[in-house]
Amino acid sequence: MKLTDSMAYSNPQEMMFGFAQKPVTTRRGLVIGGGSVIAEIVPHPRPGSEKTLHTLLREFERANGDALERCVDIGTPNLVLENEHVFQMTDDAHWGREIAALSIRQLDEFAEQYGLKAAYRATIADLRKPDMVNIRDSERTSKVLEAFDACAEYADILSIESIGGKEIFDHCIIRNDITGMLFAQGVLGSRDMAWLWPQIVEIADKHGSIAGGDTDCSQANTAMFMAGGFTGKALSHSLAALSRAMAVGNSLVAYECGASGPGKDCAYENPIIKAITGLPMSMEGKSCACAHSSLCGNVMAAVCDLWSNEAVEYHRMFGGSTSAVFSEILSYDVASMNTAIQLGYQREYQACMVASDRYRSLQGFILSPDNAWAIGKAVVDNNQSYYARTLAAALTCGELMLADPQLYFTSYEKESLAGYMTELEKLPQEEEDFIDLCLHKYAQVKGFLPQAYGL
Amino acid sequence: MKLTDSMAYSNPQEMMFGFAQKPVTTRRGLVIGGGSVIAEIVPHPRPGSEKTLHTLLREFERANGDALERCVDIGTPNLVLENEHVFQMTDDAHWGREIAALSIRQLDEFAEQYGLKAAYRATIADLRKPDMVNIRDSERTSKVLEAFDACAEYADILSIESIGGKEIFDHCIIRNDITGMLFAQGVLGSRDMAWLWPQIVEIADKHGSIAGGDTDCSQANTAMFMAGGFTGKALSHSLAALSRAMAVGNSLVAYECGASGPGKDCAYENPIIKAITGLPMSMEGKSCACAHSSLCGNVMAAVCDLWSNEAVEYHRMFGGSTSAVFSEILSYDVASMNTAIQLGYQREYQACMVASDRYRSLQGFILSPDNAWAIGKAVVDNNQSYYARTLAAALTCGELMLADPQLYFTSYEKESLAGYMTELEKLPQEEEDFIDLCLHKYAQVKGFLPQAYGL
Amino acid sequence: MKKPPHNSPIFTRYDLNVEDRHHQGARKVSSDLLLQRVADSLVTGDEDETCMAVSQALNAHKPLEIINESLIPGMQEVGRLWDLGNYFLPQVILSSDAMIAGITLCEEEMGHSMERKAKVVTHTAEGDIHDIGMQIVNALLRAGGFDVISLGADVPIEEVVDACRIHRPVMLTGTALMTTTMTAFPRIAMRLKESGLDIPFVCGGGALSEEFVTSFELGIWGSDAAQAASMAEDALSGLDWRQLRAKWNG
Amino acid sequence: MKKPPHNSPIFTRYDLNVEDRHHQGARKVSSDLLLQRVADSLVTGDEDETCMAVSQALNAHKPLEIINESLIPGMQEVGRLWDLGNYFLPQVILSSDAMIAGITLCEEEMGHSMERKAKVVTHTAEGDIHDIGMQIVNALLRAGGFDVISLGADVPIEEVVDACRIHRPVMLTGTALMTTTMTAFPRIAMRLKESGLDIPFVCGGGALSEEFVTSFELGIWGSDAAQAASMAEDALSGLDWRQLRAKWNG
Ligand code: B12
Ligand code: B12
Repeated sequence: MKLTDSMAYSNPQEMMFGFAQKPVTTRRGLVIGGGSVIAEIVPHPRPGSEKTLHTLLREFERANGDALERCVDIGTPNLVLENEHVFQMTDDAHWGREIAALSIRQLDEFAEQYGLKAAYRATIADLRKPDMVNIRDSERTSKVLEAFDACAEYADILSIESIGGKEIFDHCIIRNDITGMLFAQGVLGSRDMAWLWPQIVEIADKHGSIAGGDTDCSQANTAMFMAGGFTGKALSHSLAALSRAMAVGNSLVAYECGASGPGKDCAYENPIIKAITGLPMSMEGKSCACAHSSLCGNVMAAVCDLWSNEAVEYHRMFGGSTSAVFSEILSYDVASMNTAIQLGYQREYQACMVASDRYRSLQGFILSPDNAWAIGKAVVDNNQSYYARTLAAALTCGELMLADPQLYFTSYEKESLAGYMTELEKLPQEEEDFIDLCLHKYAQVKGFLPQAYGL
Repeated sequence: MKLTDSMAYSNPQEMMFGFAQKPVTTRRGLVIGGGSVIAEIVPHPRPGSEKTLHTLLREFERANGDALERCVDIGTPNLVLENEHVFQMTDDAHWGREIAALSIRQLDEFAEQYGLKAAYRATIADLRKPDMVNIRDSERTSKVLEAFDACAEYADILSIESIGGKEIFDHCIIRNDITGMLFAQGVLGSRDMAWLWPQIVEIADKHGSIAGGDTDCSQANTAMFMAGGFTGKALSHSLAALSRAMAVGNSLVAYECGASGPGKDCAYENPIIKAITGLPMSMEGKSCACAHSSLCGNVMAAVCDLWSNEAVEYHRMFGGSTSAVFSEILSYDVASMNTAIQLGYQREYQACMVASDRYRSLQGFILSPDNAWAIGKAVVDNNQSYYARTLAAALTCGELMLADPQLYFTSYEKESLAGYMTELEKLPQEEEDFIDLCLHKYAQVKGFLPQAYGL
Repeated sequence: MKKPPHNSPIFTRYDLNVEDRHHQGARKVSSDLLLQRVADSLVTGDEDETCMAVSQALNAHKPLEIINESLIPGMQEVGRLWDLGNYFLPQVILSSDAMIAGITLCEEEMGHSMERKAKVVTHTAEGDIHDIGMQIVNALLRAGGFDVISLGADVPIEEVVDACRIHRPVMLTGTALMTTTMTAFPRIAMRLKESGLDIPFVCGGGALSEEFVTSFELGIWGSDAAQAASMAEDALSGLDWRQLRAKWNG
Repeated sequence: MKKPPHNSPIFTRYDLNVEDRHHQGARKVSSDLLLQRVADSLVTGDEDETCMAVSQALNAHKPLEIINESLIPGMQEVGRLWDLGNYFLPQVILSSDAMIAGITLCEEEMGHSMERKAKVVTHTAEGDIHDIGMQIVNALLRAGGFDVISLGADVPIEEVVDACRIHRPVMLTGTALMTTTMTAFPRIAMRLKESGLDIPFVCGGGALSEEFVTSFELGIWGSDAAQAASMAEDALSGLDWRQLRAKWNG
């Protein structure tokens, strides 16, 4: 398959929240990326509720209902409701289907009764843990695909957080081994998506559902999460930033296989993906603090089309259930963005979001639209191979960080980054050579099965 | 005492978030209203933690610590930490003191270790429920004052949500009786504050603490809360809006008695108070959805100096404790506002906040800076008496709502508002006459004690 | 300051969308003009007018007739409009005030107070002064013809239990808006069980959740004050707490 | 796009504020050059260099000497720098990899494997594939000289209990990052009690709270993988789960 060789946007200034070059319309007529930002609420079931299908249905009925009700109560025009599968919903496709059917019924009731326009995204759980099963050929693999088929009947949008390369990544991330991370994200992850996504797209098309997109959550977010905040000592922030850039080589594959967006919220690489593809993207930032902390809470809104909370466990708060509370917070977040668009102040508003975080952290810096675009450009200019474009993304990311005098580093970060860059620069030209090098270097890693990636 | 007769701001365009005409500096050197917005986080203890002082101390130690840690982790420069007293902390001043002392120790540790600048606000619980005790002369009254004295030793800022007039208000709100609400908020509430606040200010001065301010939460927020959202059937939104306007006559008294701000977060009348006094105000909107829903989540930020979550019960979320999570959400909210100021885009940013809610609801409409200012003007232009200015606030509020063609009403709201207006217009000129009328009309209300208001 | 164009995708006024979806007036309750006038006054919630109408009607009708053929059916109309969503809370409260005033007049005429359906004890939790919810419950229960013994706000557990021992109500209600005060309810329920008082204990208030209330015996969760009267009717008709819970919760 | 002026009150880079607060290098562990070189290679976490240094040292020193006088003290230095906050996690993992490689060489020389301190069983909860936390714990325990039996991710309850029955570890650890999987831990604890295995069960992972873990017998909450080795030391020194909980929790 030919890899993407051009940018959808000829320059970063063209990118704006609420606007995608190729908007997507769901079967319920909700337009995403067509000129306004829409909230994406993600409730998560309470422990224990997964015991039986009955209790889990009841849990989602409550959580979904609270979100929809709150939207009506405060006047939110549109909503995307995402259910991230818990193990049981994918493990038994029947569960996934029943919950998707229920959610759709609820959406339609509210549309009918109030005129609320909404869509439902089903995110299947990727149970194929590489060090436990052959990700291309195992019972879990077929279960994942069955779950897609079951949910596609009802869901407006389909997604997954695929985990190809994870076994190598986990081994390397805690060893500061960027070569291995590049192999995991750029080569293994990409090859897995190239195998998985055509099947998802086919299922989606068959049922008239939308193949949304994927994320490198399993790798880049692990890095971001472990790097943590300013007191974190688990990982260098520069490694997390480079891992983010490398995530593009990976997530981009889903769209090259026919995914049409909206991309998955937790893919912090989405500003880069949007710059390349022009497809609508879901993003998350400050209002997903309920799910995890980040150093880029505002800048992530700069070019988003959907604005999400990632995940919040269903619980009571003084102001209602968490599902209602976060629907309200997201609703007002997007209301101010949409107002900016309506008033013609979107540039100024975007500038505030970006400048809030641009120099707060490395992650925020490289995800600022201009830098995101530049990394994307490096990706499409180096489309000889998955490896080549991922390496280019990492190198460009590093160069951008080193080039801006307003971006400060602790001495540890400075050393680390220098180290990663020299290591990357020493890597072979050709993908085959790199693969040989890695197959040898990581042969001993527990559970690594080259055949599972067609190697 | 002479009532305020002039506006601090000569026009609404001068009002901006982060800027107060009379900034306040805490004993720890935190400047409020001096050119940047600061987050105010309010954690609430879990049920059961109030059983012993030891467990409650532990609870606040965790909640406060999580907030401060998260601020350091994401780079929040400043913070105001508020503890709203639960019954026990005011009932036994020793508890209030110990918790204030603990909080201050935590603040100082973080200032020392990281350079985080923060302040601590102690909000004493007003236990003087008018229909249960003589609010001027009861054991509970002295306990409230003792609690102030105990906390003033340590707290940077003191506040209370006083409840004078509440017995009449509660009786009238559920009977659609605006005359009684005017009596409760404008006359009784004001007279109670005029009695209570000089004592609070004296205590604050004695200890070098700041007498922050009060709120008409007990009345206007009850109305707002009961009116609810677009599906609410408990109360008309126009009555809630008028009650908000009438809250000014009440809350303003605290500042006339020497309170210097920052005002209390839950006082949605604060935009009006700020227009009149020029003092820094704490406000809350979308990010206090954890405490209650509202139809003015964005507009409340338009002229705020502190930005609060009102209250969130301490619990774990995936992203950390609620205290950490909401500190992060508030931090990014204020970061974008402060960025707007730095970029010179604060007008555009403010316009987005206002236009998001201006026509969403009546509450949002009258709290938009221009309308807030106009209501304030009516208040100062009618300073003959508490009654006169409160009536003027209500009438002006009603006229403003009726005058704007872009503000739509359901037929029920239209009728209701018309009804309230005619009722208000029929009221007597003079305060004495109004008081006589009400003393007679509400003589039978359970627990109403005119002497408790010096009547 | 700039304003967004009309009908921009910033918010949707759903209240306007659903407006007069179900518009309906009150139905006629009596062919007798005097009795209908009483009913009308109730529907408009005009207490003074009700008193006048009732005194007039008393010239032509027996007090009990007025109660049964105009006051009660009139109030039922109000309840119906409220259930339909046409009436807002204050309208119901005012009507119930008016009805009670009217009934008082009739009772004076009869020389004895009319038979109430049954006793219900209401209270707000110890340490909690959030009692508006309870006040609404009181009004709606009275409107429903129940004899309401309200213990008020911040009521000690013992006082609640004693009141139940003395009055033997068909139902007990509790309101709590604070998670720190709601803990009184399971303790009350336990004490009632100990005293052999199996009284359905309907608990409501912002702090409560169905999970919490159904986690202790006797407890039934009330999400809306409007349910109180119907729940009391059920209790009166003999449903025990388990049956009430099965019907109203879950 | 506009940029804010430098040092504007938008954010504070606390990481720069506290930088090189406590800057310290590794301390010398041996006066013997060969042994010190081994230690240095550990401190830099260079596995190949460690192997070379060890093979060299083996010409002049007994394997056990090398282990006790350079590998272990060298690793202790690494631990100290990590505790000080000078070292980041990967540096510790790499050093521990290096140490294990070095020890393996010595063991080959000795012809038998060296005495480990004690056995520790680790696992990630049933249904949960979030095992990085566990992997970190494994590395740090090995670095601490413990014999780690890791059952991996998504481990059925029975398997955990059996492993404890067979290996009789001084400590069991569990990692769970999902609130839906952490529920396995109390059940494991119960089954251990039933089998009379009073093994301290240290539970960690993003989903867990101190409240939850200390709500069941045997449970001790671990907030940071770095605690695992010291906790195992305590268990080894004879502290039971109650004493461990008292020391590390609350
Ligand atoms: C108004 C109000 C007050 C007023 C109360 C006036 C009064 N007489 O009630 C005043 C100002 C006095 C007040 C004081 C305080 N308050 Co207050 N208050 C509120 C507020 C804003 C609205 C509550 C209200 O009136 N709701 C409207 C009524 C009608 O709702 P409701 O009672 O729930 O009833 C509805 C249903 O629940 C149901 N229902 C209720 N009871 C029953 C019973 C039956 C049988 C049935 C079927 C149904 C039913 O029917 C009603 C609808 O039809 C809430 C905000 C919130 N999020 O709840 C905070 C809130 C309840 N208060 C709070 C706090 C902390 C306080 C103070 C401690 C603050 C302080 N530091 O001073 C003090 C409390 C002192 C004390 N010991 O009680 C917190 C409680 C936190 C917690 N622990 O849970 C809240 C949640 C605010 C917050 N987000 O922090 N408060
Ligand atoms: C990386 C990640 C993944 C990776 C995991 C890769 C791996 N091998 O671990 C992948 C992509 C596979 C993944 C998958 C899923 N994930 Co995930 N994931 C995360 C993420 C972003 C980071 C977790 C992480 O690696 N943390 C870093 C490690 C080092 O932290 P840690 O394990 O807690 O360990 C630290 C301490 O806890 C302690 N510790 C841990 N164990 C022990 C033991 C002892 C003895 C001691 C002393 C200390 C200790 O030491 C460490 C620090 O030193 C979290 C986000 C979050 N907020 O946690 C979500 C998260 C955990 N995932 C979540 C979900 C829902 C999923 C999926 C279901 C998503 C889906 N629909 O596909 C699937 C799960 C499938 C399954 N059955 O497990 C949710 C869990 C929600 C819940 N129910 O609680 C989270 C919280 C994200 C969210 N906010 O929704 N995920």
